[in-house]
Amino acid sequence: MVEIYKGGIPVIEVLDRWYSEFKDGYGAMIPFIGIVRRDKGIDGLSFDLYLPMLNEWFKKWENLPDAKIVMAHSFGDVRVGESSFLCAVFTKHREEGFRYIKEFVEDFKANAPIWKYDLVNGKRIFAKDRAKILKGAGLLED
Amino acid sequence: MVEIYKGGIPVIEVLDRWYSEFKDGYGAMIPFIGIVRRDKGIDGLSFDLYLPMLNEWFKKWENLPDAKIVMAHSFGDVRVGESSFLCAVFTKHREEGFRYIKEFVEDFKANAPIWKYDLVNGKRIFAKDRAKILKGAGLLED
Amino acid sequence: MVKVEFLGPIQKEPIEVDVKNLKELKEVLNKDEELKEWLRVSAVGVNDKIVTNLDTPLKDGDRVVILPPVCGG
Amino acid sequence: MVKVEFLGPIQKEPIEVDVKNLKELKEVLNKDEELKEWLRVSAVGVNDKIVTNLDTPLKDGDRVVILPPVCGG
Repeated sequence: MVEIYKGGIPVIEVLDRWYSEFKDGYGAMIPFIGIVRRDKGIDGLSFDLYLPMLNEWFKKWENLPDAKIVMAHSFGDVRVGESSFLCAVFTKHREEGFRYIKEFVEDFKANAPIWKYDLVNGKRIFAKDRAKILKGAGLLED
Repeated sequence: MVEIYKGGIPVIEVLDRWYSEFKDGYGAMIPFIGIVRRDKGIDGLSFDLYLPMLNEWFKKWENLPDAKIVMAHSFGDVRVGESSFLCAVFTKHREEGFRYIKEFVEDFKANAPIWKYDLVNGKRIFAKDRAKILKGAGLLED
Repeated sequence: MVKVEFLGPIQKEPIEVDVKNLKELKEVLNKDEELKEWLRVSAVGVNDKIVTNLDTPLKDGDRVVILPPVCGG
Repeated sequence: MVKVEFLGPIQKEPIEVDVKNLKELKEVLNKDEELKEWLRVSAVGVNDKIVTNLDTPLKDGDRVVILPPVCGG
């Protein structure tokens, strides 16, 4: 299951919990922390997510034989300097850790059912330029 | 400068400080946490390090134009379940973050002047099988 | 009736339609001019699984979601 | 005098030797049978920089370190 937070994720609190809970038996923990960066005059980002399919998407990463992967994501508004995405990969050795963290985040970016908006002057503007078309898109095109 | 800790690193405390201090202006933080794993009956690991050359080695990673890299390492004994190595890469985008964290850790493993020992029954046994010969080694061989 | 939900940036309330498969749904949805642009770039989920076959049958109580391009993180 | 330190697992106290370059130091150090094995796999630092040339001159007050194979993390 994906952990979901309204607004910015309490990064350190979540990392603390994951580290304590999952480190036994693993030799490497590699987190990835996505931070909302000041860019093009935005005040922050905002997110919609569709939880049933987000959890469905996450299932294939949750039960790897040689790694433990955990993730958290925000919904609603996340201000500049806060974090909207946090995940961590636990593995025995660093090699598979580096591979998994990259593969996981890239799959997440391409396939997780989440929609991003720029927050500009209190308005939510869909981040169309950064959005990725899902596989199978256009099925209902005329 | 490398942060040096006697025994296990207070991982969350250090991550908390790094996250607060360096996140501004960056879009991704990727830490790497090395955890001492129960293996072959060891009680832990122990480390010697040569700080002048460790800091010298780290210099080329400290001042990258497009990333901030920070690291901490233990000296002395580190018990199973504790962490002996912690680093983090801050970048604007994830792509260079994934590249740097891997390059940095691999360079660290191959070139940082640190020596590892297994702790077995209270004794320190040099981890010869995991040690890497430095470039230029054998210069004084007869 | 089949319930259709429009996710993320598609500003449209859910609708209920009486269709037997995705092909019929396609005809219904394409009558909405504003929706056409989204359909071009959107994937389709039936009962929370992405489908890629227009012949996918739909029965009473099925839920369809229209998924525009994504961008998490 | 040149000070020579043996790092990490090489169990040997620092020594002071009177040599003019690394080639002379090599001769001195190879007289120690236990050290020979380490010298085969060790790199050499002069004043905290790794050197790779046996002709590297040494002067009074220089510090040499012998670096056996490393393994951090």
